[in-house]
Amino acid sequence: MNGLKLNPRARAWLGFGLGAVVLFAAAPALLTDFRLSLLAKYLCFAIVAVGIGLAWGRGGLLTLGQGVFFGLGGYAMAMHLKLADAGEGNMPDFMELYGQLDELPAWWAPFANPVFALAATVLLPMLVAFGLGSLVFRRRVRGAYFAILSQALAAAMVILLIGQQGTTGGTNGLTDIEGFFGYDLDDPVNQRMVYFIIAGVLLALLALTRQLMHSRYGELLVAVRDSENRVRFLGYNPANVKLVAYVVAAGMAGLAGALFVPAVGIISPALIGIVPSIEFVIGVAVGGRAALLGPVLGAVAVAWAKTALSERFPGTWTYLQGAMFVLVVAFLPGGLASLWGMVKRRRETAAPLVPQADAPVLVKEAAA
Amino acid sequence: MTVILGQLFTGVSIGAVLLLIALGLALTFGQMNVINMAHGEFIMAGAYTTYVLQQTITDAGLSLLVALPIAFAVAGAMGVLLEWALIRRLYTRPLDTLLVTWGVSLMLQQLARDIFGAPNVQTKAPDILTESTSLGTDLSIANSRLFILGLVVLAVAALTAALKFTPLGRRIRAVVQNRDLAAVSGIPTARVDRLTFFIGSSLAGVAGVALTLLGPIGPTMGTNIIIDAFLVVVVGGIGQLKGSVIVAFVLGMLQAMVEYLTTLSVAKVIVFIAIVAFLQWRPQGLFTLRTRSLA
Amino acid sequence: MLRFHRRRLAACSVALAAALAVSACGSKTGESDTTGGVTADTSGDTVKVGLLNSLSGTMAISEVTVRDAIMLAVEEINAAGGVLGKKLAPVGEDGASDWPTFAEKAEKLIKVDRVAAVFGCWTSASRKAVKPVFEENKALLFYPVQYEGLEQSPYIFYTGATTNQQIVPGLDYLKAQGKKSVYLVGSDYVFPRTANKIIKAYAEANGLKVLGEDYAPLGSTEFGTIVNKVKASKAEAVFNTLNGDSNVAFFKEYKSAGLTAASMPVVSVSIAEEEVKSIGTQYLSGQLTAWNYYQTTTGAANDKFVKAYKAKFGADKPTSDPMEAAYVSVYLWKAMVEKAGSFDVEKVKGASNGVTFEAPEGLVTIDGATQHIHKTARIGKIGDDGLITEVWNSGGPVKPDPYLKGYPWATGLS
Amino acid sequence: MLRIEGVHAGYGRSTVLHGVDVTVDDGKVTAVLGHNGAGKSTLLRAAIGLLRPKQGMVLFGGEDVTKLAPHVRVARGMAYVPQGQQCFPHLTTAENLQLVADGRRGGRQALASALDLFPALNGLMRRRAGLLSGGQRQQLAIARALITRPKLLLLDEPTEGIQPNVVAEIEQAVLSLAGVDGLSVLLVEQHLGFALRAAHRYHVLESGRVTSSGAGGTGAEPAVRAALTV
Amino acid sequence: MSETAAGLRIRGLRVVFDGFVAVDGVDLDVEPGDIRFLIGPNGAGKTTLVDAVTGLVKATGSARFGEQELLGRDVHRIARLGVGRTFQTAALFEELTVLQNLDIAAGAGRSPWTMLRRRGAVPDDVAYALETIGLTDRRGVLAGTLAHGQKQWLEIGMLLVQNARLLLLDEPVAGMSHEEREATGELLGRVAGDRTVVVIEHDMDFLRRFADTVTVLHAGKVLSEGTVAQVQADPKVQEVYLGHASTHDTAHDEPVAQGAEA
Repeated sequence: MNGLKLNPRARAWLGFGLGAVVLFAAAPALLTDFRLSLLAKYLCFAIVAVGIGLAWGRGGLLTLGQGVFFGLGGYAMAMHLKLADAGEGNMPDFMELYGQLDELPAWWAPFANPVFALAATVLLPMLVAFGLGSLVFRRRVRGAYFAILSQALAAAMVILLIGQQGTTGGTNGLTDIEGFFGYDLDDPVNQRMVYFIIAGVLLALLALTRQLMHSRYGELLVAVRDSENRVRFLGYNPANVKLVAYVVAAGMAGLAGALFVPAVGIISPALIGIVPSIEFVIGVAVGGRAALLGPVLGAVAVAWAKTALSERFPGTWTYLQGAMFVLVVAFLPGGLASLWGMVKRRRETAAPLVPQADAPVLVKEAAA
Repeated sequence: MTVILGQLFTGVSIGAVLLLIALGLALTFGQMNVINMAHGEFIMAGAYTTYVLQQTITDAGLSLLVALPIAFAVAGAMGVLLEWALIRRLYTRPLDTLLVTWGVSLMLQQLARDIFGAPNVQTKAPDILTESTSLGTDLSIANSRLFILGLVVLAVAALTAALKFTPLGRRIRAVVQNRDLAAVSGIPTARVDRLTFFIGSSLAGVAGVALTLLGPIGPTMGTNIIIDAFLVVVVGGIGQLKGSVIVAFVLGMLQAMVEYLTTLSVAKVIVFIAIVAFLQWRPQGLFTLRTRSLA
Repeated sequence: MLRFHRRRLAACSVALAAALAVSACGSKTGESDTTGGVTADTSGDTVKVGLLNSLSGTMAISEVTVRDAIMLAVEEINAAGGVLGKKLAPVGEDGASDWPTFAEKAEKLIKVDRVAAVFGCWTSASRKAVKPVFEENKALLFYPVQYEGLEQSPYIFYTGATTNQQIVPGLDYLKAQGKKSVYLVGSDYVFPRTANKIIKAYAEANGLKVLGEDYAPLGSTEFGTIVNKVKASKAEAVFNTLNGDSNVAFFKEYKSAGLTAASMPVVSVSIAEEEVKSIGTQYLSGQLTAWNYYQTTTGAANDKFVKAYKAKFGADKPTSDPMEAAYVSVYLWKAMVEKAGSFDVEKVKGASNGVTFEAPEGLVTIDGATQHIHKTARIGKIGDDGLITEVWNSGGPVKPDPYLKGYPWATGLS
Repeated sequence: MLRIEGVHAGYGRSTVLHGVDVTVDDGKVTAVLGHNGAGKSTLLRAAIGLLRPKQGMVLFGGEDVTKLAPHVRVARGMAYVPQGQQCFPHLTTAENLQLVADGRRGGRQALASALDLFPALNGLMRRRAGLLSGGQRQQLAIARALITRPKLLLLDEPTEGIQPNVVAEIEQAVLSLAGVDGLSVLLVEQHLGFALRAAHRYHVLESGRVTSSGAGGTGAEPAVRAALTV
Repeated sequence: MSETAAGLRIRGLRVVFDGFVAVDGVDLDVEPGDIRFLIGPNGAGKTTLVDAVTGLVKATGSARFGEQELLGRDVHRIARLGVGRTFQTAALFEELTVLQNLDIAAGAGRSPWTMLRRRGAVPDDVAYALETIGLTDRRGVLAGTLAHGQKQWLEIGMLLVQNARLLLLDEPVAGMSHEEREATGELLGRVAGDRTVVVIEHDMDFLRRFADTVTVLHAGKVLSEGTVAQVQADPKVQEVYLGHASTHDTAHDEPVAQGAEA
């Protein structure tokens, strides 16, 4: 590896090129349609993970409510697709069945417009994140408080969705989605197309996130994570800095949710609640929260492991899953990505990599 | 009128249950800053302890009374094991405790499923606790709820007294206030941490015994209520019990009243909104320990 | 720091490629890519059948016993020589109480394992999630739980009760008992909400007053307020569509509030022997249930079923309606396959109408048009011994009517 | 009694002490002098075990205690009064003291004799320690340390930041303690007069290194002053 | 770099923690160009005073910088008014490089668009600051790996690029070697210019060499104020601070105001 001394920019291009080859050529060639559709699902989780990596790994915001934004994006997309499936002027099947509504609820109507729906998949989660974030960060609610609040948000959102069965599908969620902007999702060719879209979006978001991480804003975000007060004394409002990361992460989760719908054909409260929200974060922790690719790999690895383990050990896989979370988070806080860093550092002593959002105060002297 | 009184009592009893669960968290989260997601599984352990005891002690009343101390010990022992194996390595990373203990809670649920079977199990409550005490014409109060209320009052009193008047309580408070100074005063801080965690976890075991009177006993029984309990501690404020006590009852009341007027789903959502609004006003919770060193 | 990330970018890409390669290697064998339906693999000595239930998560409480009952049927059939001379090889998957996981696992059973049929699912949500998967791949699902009706998929056989085989008889029974008013309590999901709509329509047509309607989120264990409302309503009976854990908390609260089976009976449609066991008879004694089967149901077929079940899983394990329906579903599939003389899905479907089986609940017959089965409705009373004894039955199998087309009061419902 | 040998210590990546040797003889007072930031407090933190040396050894009564936890060192007979009049602010004065006496053989007696040294504390027993004045808190801190009946007392700037009338009392107490029952003292001080009067030996610490040492006593003051104002 | 010179004017500043009066009615005036040293024993309220002025702790009274009242504003708003501070223990972004630290300090007023792009060339003010604090050739290393003295200089550099007009330095030379102290003192001299500088310091040598004026705080109140010589000559100061050891035998007749005194 040492012989391979490329400049950073070339490395980045090489990395993206390699990623593109893997996602666009290798995976479709090697995997069956079923496995490819699973990969599409994992990549959706990976998109969520990229956002969490930014907000948590770089910004120190442990957001345990990404399911909410994933769900908002997913529902926005699914609402449009259900309306499109039903055809102009008709109501989605479940609504007639369970809602017994005479006409489409007013808040559904705009989603018939594809442009509105597509915009909503990203903007709606961002708007909610903006609202909650500006309330919460401004009042300096952080750390564990923020984590628990965001978790409670996920719980509240699930209850709200389930309670409005007639218009949201309740626990069932929105299922049986047949078409995707005119393409029949039953057709494996179209499923493949959805996969390619997801892979492309993932790569694009990685590029965007990389730019964000390496921008001045990215440096500032790390500064806020490590010493919020110091940043404040430099004249910045850390609340705004965090807000940007939180809102961007929410937008990514929303987009992921929107793409998940054509890939899997369902969006339901089961993807929004506390458990899926924690699983998103666990994937990031396993992969490596502060790295760019760590979250992606972690999310894919955790989702893949869940599938593989539960297929092979249907009765006992939860032990293995739990043990994996425990071991990696407790003993390898930098995630799998840090293994690489460790190997490197053993070779050439360099700076430590894994930052701690809650670094202990080392010197505790009395105040003067 | 009777309905309102009935709802008031319902609110109090919801608060009592919340508090019973939050009390342990007030120690482990509030004092030690550990976000223990496996707390719910310690509750489960307490409930299963009651179940196991009833296999040998068939008298419902006696087994319940015996279960209280044994569940205390069982859950406490699990807590100590968890602290020793994992948490002590994570004191500088409070957020990571959340993820690690969540993995632990997954494993404990599966363990319960493998030991006791996936279906819920039942325990027999003493007859008196399945009945109600009548107050006036229409108003009656469930004895099980009264029992839990009594248990909570007892637990809060005992915990407060223990923190205030016992050597261990002094040590726990000392370690929270100034860990280094405690260490150089000859206090084995690591052992105090473990004991604090023991007590916090033990209280979950006691809560588990009490919950057998109200709800199901199964592998996932702990997961439903745990977030609510964390919110109680968050809103109550770190480091002090009285905040959790007040907030538990206020939230219980709020939920009971809103639920009566609307539905349980709406009540839960409104409670959440109320919490966010409250934290706007007091971001550190109802009560905070302010010291100069925090400034 | 920056340099680090760039280097890792390349490294991680390699790792990603490796991960993909591994997952590819691990799964490629035996998978086929056919468009529009996957034919089951029946080439060998055995034929695979899929078992899709939640073994983890909140629904495991209920679904594990269903898995047990399916396994019992499969073993019995294998012991008796299998189906069309082929032994059944069960492939189990864990739906993990998560609807998208159900869909994923269903697809895996169909496409990777190429099973001849899948038995399982419990919640309506999981069924709704897998329905498109089965329809798209033209594969068979046998769904063993009573449900809200209003559905008819060409690739699903419904072996539990639809509404006119459980809810409507339950209401008929209340009416016959002279009850004039009822309070509705249910979990917040599809089945209770739909059931309650049907109940309200029925009530309006039959002079029954609905005094209130309350829903608790799934898994909710806080029933103080709901029971207060029920008590204050002074209804003559309660119709209970709560699911799972919530029943435990509800009945404990109910008893504590001083309400009894004598003063205000509760008719439940989701409490079977298994649930009785986990709630405790001290809270349930005398309450009513509406089902098609009880462990106490008389008949040689049931004696044999109960005996076999207890021998395999333990003398203290009760049998219940969903378990029986799941057990029956395997036998019905066997009968259909044998009638068709083929495992081919379309042929099996074609052979379904009129297939009968001497089930523990009595004779059941498949209605080919709706793919539901004719079942006898039974109202039972919970006894102190934890068993449910029949107090009323419909006299014979009731024809399934998932859309309630035969009930004039139900015209507005579907 | 105490031998600190070649200790390198610091926080995180920065090193504050660069190989310090300091010895405290039985029943004697040794003073460590130096500017703020020279590493005096760090030295004491390493001695009591709040900071693990990156290199070097701490020997107490001939035993290598370098790897022992602070509370074990206290059990061995070391006591430490940190800088800045630290106390447990939300505990009462009585609790601050009782805490240390708890479970200790002769703790009650030790508490009483510690209070004898600072009778002013008797009237403040029910007050929260956080509300005491600096001088009172320092008296409390020293009393607390004495309850463990130490053989060695590590004192970090006991008179800094304290109102003058209390300073005299504290100085008096420290002087009266030294040598009584064989108590040894390692005293960190900025104020030379007091330190040298009390000390048997002194070390001057600068930028993490011992730059000069000598016998104590007021006579040493000019030499030390010279050493400190280079 | 020159704006209207502004001075710091504090009136009746009072900070109370849970009943403990940390700063008890302090009046303080510092003129532009002045290097004011703030001294006093531990617990005298020096750092708390700086905390109050920079918005970190709540205080009553008044603290004006130029025309602007500082009390009651958010920390970052106070900072934007040109108030900068350093901390006892260097508070840098240790995971970022020297250059990145300075760049962030320089950037509070940047547009969102600039923020979202990478830093191209080193901005002039940052380059100037690097030169001033002598870290130009170390700009690429992580701040966490700097030597102690360099960290303090970087902090001062950050104040420079932040374009702070009022500098509040909390023990800038603590733990420094003799040479580093000298260098820091000279740096202060260069930096001061028309800025207003307040330095909390214990080191008397350093004070004598670099202070213009001195304020002595004791128990939350101003005990004495004036030139170095004036303060040194003040017997009250002698007693509480500069060497009670050598004046040990003088009578303790000083009335000490202690709210919590029994």
